[in-house]
Parts: sequence; C-alpha cells; structure tokens
Amino acid sequence: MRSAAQFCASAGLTRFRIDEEELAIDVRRSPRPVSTATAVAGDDALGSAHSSNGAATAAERPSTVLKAEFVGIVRLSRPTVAEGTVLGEDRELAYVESLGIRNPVRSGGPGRISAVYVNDGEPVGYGQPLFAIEA
Amino acid sequence: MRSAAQFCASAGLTRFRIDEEELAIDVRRSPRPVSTATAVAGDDALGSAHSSNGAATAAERPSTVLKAEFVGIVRLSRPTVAEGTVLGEDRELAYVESLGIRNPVRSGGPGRISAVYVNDGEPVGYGQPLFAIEA
Amino acid sequence: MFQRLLIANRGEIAMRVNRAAHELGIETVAIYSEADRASLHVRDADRAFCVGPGPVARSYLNIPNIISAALISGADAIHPGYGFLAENARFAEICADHGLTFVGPAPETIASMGDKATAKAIMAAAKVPTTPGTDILDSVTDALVAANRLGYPVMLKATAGGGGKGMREVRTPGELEHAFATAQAEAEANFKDGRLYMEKLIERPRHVEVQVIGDRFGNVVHVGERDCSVQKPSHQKLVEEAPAPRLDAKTRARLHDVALSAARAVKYGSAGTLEFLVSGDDVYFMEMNTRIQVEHPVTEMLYGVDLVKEQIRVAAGEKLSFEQERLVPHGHAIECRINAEEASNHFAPAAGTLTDVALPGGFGVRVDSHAYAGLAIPPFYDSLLAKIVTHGASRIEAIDRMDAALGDTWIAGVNTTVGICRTIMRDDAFRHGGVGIDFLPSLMTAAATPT
Amino acid sequence: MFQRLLIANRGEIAMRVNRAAHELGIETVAIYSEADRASLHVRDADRAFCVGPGPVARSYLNIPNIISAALISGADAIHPGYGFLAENARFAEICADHGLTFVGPAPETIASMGDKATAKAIMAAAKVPTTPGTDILDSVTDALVAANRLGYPVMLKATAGGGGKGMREVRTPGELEHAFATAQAEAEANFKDGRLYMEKLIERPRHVEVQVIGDRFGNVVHVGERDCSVQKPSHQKLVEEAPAPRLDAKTRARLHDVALSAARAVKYGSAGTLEFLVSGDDVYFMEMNTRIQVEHPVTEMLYGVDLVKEQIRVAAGEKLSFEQERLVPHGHAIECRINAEEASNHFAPAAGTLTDVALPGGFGVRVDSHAYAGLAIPPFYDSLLAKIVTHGASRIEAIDRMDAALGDTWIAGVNTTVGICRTIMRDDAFRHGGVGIDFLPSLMTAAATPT
Repeated sequence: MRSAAQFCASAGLTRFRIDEEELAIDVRRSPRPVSTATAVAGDDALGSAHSSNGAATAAERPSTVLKAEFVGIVRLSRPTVAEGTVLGEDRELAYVESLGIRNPVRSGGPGRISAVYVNDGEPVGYGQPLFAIEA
Repeated sequence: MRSAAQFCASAGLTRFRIDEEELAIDVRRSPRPVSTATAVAGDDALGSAHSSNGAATAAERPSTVLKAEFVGIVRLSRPTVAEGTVLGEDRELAYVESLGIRNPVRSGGPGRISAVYVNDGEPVGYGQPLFAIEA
Repeated sequence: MFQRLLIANRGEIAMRVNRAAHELGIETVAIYSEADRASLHVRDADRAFCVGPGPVARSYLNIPNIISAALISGADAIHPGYGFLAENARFAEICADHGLTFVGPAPETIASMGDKATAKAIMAAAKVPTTPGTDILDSVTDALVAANRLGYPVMLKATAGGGGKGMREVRTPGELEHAFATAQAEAEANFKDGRLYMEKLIERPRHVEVQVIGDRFGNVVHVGERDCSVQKPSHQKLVEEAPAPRLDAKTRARLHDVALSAARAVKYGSAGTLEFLVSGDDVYFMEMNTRIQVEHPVTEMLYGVDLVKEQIRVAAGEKLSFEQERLVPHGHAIECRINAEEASNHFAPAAGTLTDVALPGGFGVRVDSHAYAGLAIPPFYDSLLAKIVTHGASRIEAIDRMDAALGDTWIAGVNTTVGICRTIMRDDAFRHGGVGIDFLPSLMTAAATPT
Repeated sequence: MFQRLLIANRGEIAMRVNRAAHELGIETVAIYSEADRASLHVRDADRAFCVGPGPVARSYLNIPNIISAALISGADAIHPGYGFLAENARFAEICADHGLTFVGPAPETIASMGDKATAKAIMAAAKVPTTPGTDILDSVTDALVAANRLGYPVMLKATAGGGGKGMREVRTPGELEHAFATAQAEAEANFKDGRLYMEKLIERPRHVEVQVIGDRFGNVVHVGERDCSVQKPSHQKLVEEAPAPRLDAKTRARLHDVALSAARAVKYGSAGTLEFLVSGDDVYFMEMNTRIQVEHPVTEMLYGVDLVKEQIRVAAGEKLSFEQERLVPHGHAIECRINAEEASNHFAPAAGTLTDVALPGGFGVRVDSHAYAGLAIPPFYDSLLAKIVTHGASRIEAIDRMDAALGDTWIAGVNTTVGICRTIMRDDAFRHGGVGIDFLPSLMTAAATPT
C-alpha cells in the first residue's frame, strides 16, 4: 500500500483509488480534483514516453486543467469556447461521447479559458487534457 | 579523431595513443604520465562496472599512482615498501612478471608511499593501481 | 483477416500479441493505464489510448473505456491476452454486442469452463478423468460427510476460484470447520461468490497441462504437454518445461488424447489449456484455461509454431494452418519467469525502478519482456518482468543453457527471481526430472533453514 | 574439454563465446581495453583482465598482454572471436608456443588462406572454381597485359587485403595506371604490403558463402550456404540470410560440394566459411575465412546447431557431434546488423552514449548484443551494436517477422541502421529475392536522389 502511494506521488498523479479485494482506498492530493491546479503538457504518451514533464514550471500559474474522464470522441458544446473566452458561471464546455453516452465536461464555475487542447470530433483517452481555465 | 579525444576525456584517461593506419597520435593530459596526479579507486571493472569514479575528490591530493603497464604477476622488491615508507630517491618498488620478463615499477624519485594496492604474487591487469606516492 | 486489433492488456503479453498482429499485417491499438504511460507495449503499438488510472478496476478492467477505445479507433477485434478480461464471458459478449471479434472461445465456453464445478461435470460427461470430489457444499456438515466418503486429505476449493484463493487443504476432520469458514470468507472477498466444493487431495502431484488449439470449423489439435510443477508456495508457476520429463509414453499419450476429447467436447475454437494433476499413472483434470497462457512460449519453441498468430487467425475465421501429424516436438524447452519479487521473503513483490537491464540473447534463447532501464514498476500489476526460454537438443542442454543465460541476466533496481531460478537449474532433483509441486516449497524451506 | 577459456575479443562475439563456454562447463576469462571497462562481455565472464588502452593496437591486438592474461589466469585455450587476432597465424603459433590451444584451424591454414593468391592457388588445385585472374603484378605494364587478356572490367586487389581496402574497379585501359598507384598505396598503408593482383570483375554478382566445420580427425561437414549480397557500398555486409533465395538446386548443391572439397583440401579442423561470387549458374571462389563469422547465427537458426559450442568442442580434440545427413535446414533465417551508423551519411560511424535500449524478443527472434542503456560507445572499434535474427517457416514470414521486430527495436542516443534495415525488409526487389551486391548501393543512391 505504501509502495502504491509512493508510486502515485512519484508519477505526479493527483488522485488514485484502489478498490480491489478487501481494500477501498481513495487518495487525493487536493480536495477538489476537478479544480486542482495541475498542469499537464498534453497527452504525450505516444510521442514522448520518456520526456520529463514540465509540471514544475507550469504549476505556478493558477490554472485548472479539465481532463477527459472517459475514452471517446470529444464534441465541443455551442457556443464554442476558445482561448480567451470568459465564462461568467459554470457551463458545459464539451461532452465526451463514449458508447453513445454524452459525458459532459463543465467549467465548474466562472473563469477564463486559457487553453483548448482538443478539436471537435477528436478521439480522446482517459485523463487527456481538454481545457485549461484560469480563475 | 575528435570523437576519440572526447571519449578519452570523458572516460577520464590521462593518455592514449592511436597508431593505426595513417595516423600516429599521442595525447597526454600531463607531460609526465608516470607522475601524473591521477587518483584511481582500484581496478574495479568486475565488481562495479557501473560505479562512477571518485577521481574528482581524490585528485586534490598531490599523490601519484603507479599503475601496471603490463599484464602479469606483481612481485614486490626487497626491501618491501608499505604505507608510510619514505623513499630518499628513485628506486624499484616492484616488478610485473609478464611472459618471463621482469618489468620494473620505479618510484620515479623520492617520496612517501601513501598506499600499496597489491599483494606480492597477485595477478594484475593493465592500468591496475599498484602504489600511491606523495611527493 | 482483421484490419485493426485492440490489445486489452499490458506488459510482455501485450507486446507478444502486438508482434503477432504486425506480422499478420494488422494495425494495433494499445491501451494503458496512467501508471503504464512509459511502457514498451504503448510504444510498440500503432496507436494507444489511456483507459484509466493505475488500479486495474479502473483501467485494464474498465470495460466501457476499453470498448470505446476499440470503437473510436476503428478496431474490428480485441485480444485480451491473459489475466484481466481474458476469461470474462461477459466481456466477450459485450465485444460481440459492439461488433468486435473477441480473440478467444465463445462466451458460453468461457463461462462454463470458468465455473469449476460446471467444467468438471462437462469433462466427466466427456469421459475425461477428474479428481474425485463433490458438487457445491451447502454446509460444514455436508463437507464432513463428503470428506469421510473421499478419504482424507481433501481440498476445499472455491467454485469461482483461481490463483490459490479460497483453497484450503484439510488433513483431519478436526480442521474442517475452520478451513470451511476461512475458505468461504476468502472466496466471498475475492470473487463475490463464497460457494465451495471439495476434492480428494492428490498428494505431491505433478502439474502437467496440455495445449490445444481449434478453429471454428471443428478442427482441433493438441500441441503437446507442459510440465509446470515448479510452483511457488502460492501455487503460482515459476518454471515450466516441455516435454514433461520422466513421463511414460502411455501416460503422455493418454493426456494428449484426453485433452483432445475435452476440447472437442466443448467445440473449442481458440487456443486453450487443460490442466491436469499427474500422480504416477493417474491423471486428473483440474481446469481448462480458455486463453493463451503465460508459458505458451515453451510450446512454441518445442514445436516451432506461433500459437498467438494462429489464435488470431482462427479468431478471424481462418482454418487451422497445421494438422496434428505436422506437429512434431524437437528437443526440449524450459521457461523461467523473472519476476520483481524477493524470493527469500515469500516471493513478496518488489517495487522500484529498473536502473540497469541487460537480458540474455544468443543461440537457443528467447526472451519476452517489457523491461528496460528506467522503467518504474507500478505496484498495481503482477510482478512478471521477463520470461526467459531456452531450447536445447536435450533437456540437460536446455537446463545448462538456461543456467548460463541467467548468469548473463542483469537487472538492477529491484529484487528478482533470477537467483532462485538459477538455484533450481543447478538442483539435483530438478535436473533428474519429474519433481512434484512440493519441490519448490521444500527447496525454499531447506534454504531458509540454517544448516 | 578445456578448464578455462580466455576470450580474446569484445562485445557481442565475446558474449557469444562466453555463453557457449559456460554451457560446456568451461570457466571464462575476458579481456578488455580501458574503454570497455563497463562492457557486458566483462560482466558476463568469470574473470577479466584489462590488457591496454582503447586503441586496438595497444589492447585487443596486444599479444603479450593477452597471452600473459591467459597464463596467469590458468587458461588452457584462447578463442579469438572474429576480427582482431582471429586470422593472425603468428598469434595462433604464439598460443601453441605457450601451451595454449588456439580455437581455430592450424596456423599454416590461417596463413595460406590469409594470402589471397596462395588461397586461390590451393583452391584451383582442388578443382574449386576461382575467378579468372593473375598472380602478383609487378608493374602497370603487367597489369595492362593481364587486363587485355581477362577482358574489362577487371578488379585490382591487394594480396594481403580485406574489407575493401586496396581494391579498385577498372573499366577501361585509361583508368588502370591511376587505379594501380592508389590501390598499391592503400594496400601499403593498411597492410604494409603493397602487392596487387588482378581478377576479372564479375558484374552484379551475388555474395553466397558456405559454412563448414571440421574436426581434427578429418571429418568435415557443410552447414549450408548464406546469402550476404545486401552489402553497404563499402562491401560490408548488412543483411544476411539462409537459404540463399532463388538459387537453383543444382547451383546450391554445387556450392556445397565445392566448399566441402575445399575444406577437405586444407584438412580443415574448425569452423570456417568459403565465400563465393555467384553469377547465374557460375560460382567463383573468393576467399576462405578461417574463423567464426559475424553472421553465423543465421546458419544456427536454420539448422538448429550451435556452431560456437561445436567449434570449441573440436578445438578440444572432440569429434564432430553431427554428421552431414543429420544437418537439415528448417524454414528461413535472416539477420540484420544493427550498427551505430548514420545510413544516410554513407554509413558513417555514430558516436555517443546509449540512453534508451529495448531490443526485440519473442517467437522466432534471436538477438546477440552487448548494448544496454548507459553504454558509451568507444570510437575505437567497429560499429556493430546488435544482431537481430528472425526465423520463419517461409522466407516471407522471416522477413515480416524481421520488419515487425525492427519496429519494436528502440535505441536512442546514436543513429542506427534499424531504419535502413526496415526499408530493405519492405523493398519489393529484396522481398522477391536474389538481389546482387549492387542492390543496397542502388537503393541508397535512389533514396538520396530527390524525386
């Protein structure tokens, strides 16, 4: 269990959950995973499996990265946001279509879109960054 | 050729010579190779092929390491020197017996024996440290 | 043939399947957990999707994300490897529901073979010898009656079990009540199914299994047996070899025949393995694994056939490419599992980062591995790092080749089973051949006892 | 059998010999230069001696230190590998003078085969077909007369030559004078022997060689041929395969027969190779290599025999362990040489440190390599990093397996030949089979030309 936690920390994960066998443990490095100030350089698993990530420098900025929670096709919601779009309140930015189900991606509150990482209709994997929002 | 020199420098070698084909180049990092202030941790190729060497720290001490120039059996010359032995002048400390030939190992001048790395009758490889002498 | 195959697994078996697919001209789609981002199986594939965080329940068992990855990447088939979803009948059905070919047998076959009691009943009907035993036991009282009938020692087993979980050896009536309660609790916790049955305990048997492969036209062949008697105290295999040493020709032929009958009885149309306990001339069916197994390379080296390629071919609706008569074993093959484990500490999994990796190559040596220098071993998965397989003209040559190859295996950063495997290769009883499943536990006990 | 073997080489071939020795229960002694301190061949051996600094003349060619290392470590034999001292007759004699068995043929055989003119004369006497040519040429005038007799184009060659040095192609009388002078100077510089001879140039031939092995009792067998026509513009081999594709049965049989006659003519008592040029039905003896060759694994995979183990056995005075009739090829085998080279820049050697290494494994794949992540490649030695060999039931299966295996080969830190080898595996002419030695140079020219 401790090795799991160490691995999680060293891998830079913000949250993981083990619910196998007799254990059911949920570890988080921040109480609100969606709005955690985690910077992710992009889903670069294929292209640069060995590259060190740039989390240290980017983590200074108070920006939240919204990531895909499902594997599917991302569809940007209308009106489409872009870099610089200011949101007055929580709204749906996109949804991830997975096995015919629309899984909404919401801003979680007001803010300014500082990055859009995906294009409409793009396939996305779990944890893939979709948007960055500055509070 | 440059790559050879770079390799040589990165490997911490004090001297190397290329005399193949049309080239005959002899590179030295010090004019007197025998008395070069080179510290060597021991012939550890078998035990710790991956260990980084401690040359940087040990190189500060003004000590000369006499190394085997031949593969053979080292024979300590009489009177046998030990750590602390003070030499008034150049003398033979040992010889390396190789294919029946005695290859003398001389102190190269006066000094104090600061280390004896080998035992009498021990097989030694090329470049294996035999004695350290402080001026 | 398939156009694009999603490989629903990780590590060496994902790489093994990826290679077979590429040789067949099939594009590959890997899946990976966040913990496996830097894994070689991700690099080797044409495309890869992260399907969840490290823990298996959320990634490699995450059926919706896996199916979605297959659909959005245009895959037409899914290979489950071994473990994870490989023997999950429901997953096989879901694949079919989404128009994806599951590379494995029919869901019903997986389901019936996955339930040990059902499997045993089917095999008994096909005249495959099974261990004397019972149906599901309703109570401890039932169990006591059954044990008296079978004669002690007996074994309590979980009907949904596997990997030694929910299993208890019972040597006297006095032990039965406690064993029943703990086995039931363990089965409930592990499989959400506390049902138990009982079998006569075959003492110090050998574990011998037979590889079969069939197509969807009713053709089925056996590809000989493997001896997997060298098992850890947890009953996990550590060393496997083929042919089984010191097995008389009649017993060997009987095993092959029985396995073929069994495979035909279930109209088996994929690669699979029938596991038997062998005690003297007696053979007892244990279970059928409806997947490719960890130790399949032993058979591949012995027979010179590519089982994974063939498994994909038959899943794609092709006929078996070889007939029984053309399958001829040559020499001897041995596999050692190199696990990130501390052998001297009950094979406890070892965590860490591989700092130095050099695996053996050369004549008669095959390596299947996802290890490389720099790999951080996630704590979520099984501890297999590499399979080293050697082939020799004789069994002793294969053993000596393995011993030499293990001597040229350099893995730093974690403890591994290289040392214990080397000890086994040099052990007189092992070299003599024909050891039982008690061999390795005894060896470990002897090693732990100061002399 | 020997008690202790000194291996007078480095890298993958030192590891190959080390493994064979260990399988035979022989202790091993490695030698290494200061530049190779961290090499795997040093780790794998039971004991190791540094014999000099990086440059070969002072380490791997340092005969006194090598012999001394053998004597002080109690070795009773020396295996020279390939290159370095492997075909140095004087070294073989010195070994004998010190009571050390040289694992190779008799010094006289090495000497006579090492001198191309002598070798050719011996072969001609044994009725082995040789390229029409001349004795040593005393002058340009001699050369002009000879070229007129043989007919252009012709090839000037250094009698002490090898590796393409001291060789010049001459297509017209006008080119001859300059070619003679430069070839002579090159031969003088490289071999301290400027003597030249001339041969008729066989245009676009295939390079096909035959593996032989004999013992000291006069038994000698051939182990089939290898096609090594895929050569760099420098005439260094890059891809080798067996059997030679699209070679008619009669020519193949003739090659085998001729090789056996040649080996018998020199009472050959070790592993060796006879190289031929093949042009249509014509075969011409080129030279005999009196050592194990880089590409020997191709033959080992095809025939399932361990040539290095057998070479050690016969050197120890044992009889050949197999007869000609028992040597049966199975399927097809291909080797790709993975060199630290920049293919697009005339295969210039690439220096650097390997930062990431993952070599392919799996079914039908053999790897011989001393590469590991962290290895700094010394600039003093040849650029071979790994040999990847695949076996398949058919030639196309072996090629597809190689293509897939190369796709799973990850080497970072230096440029390698993985890419060009993959291009070759996918080339139509190569896949068709039977290309000549002009194949790769043409392919490189085509690739360098913008379309």
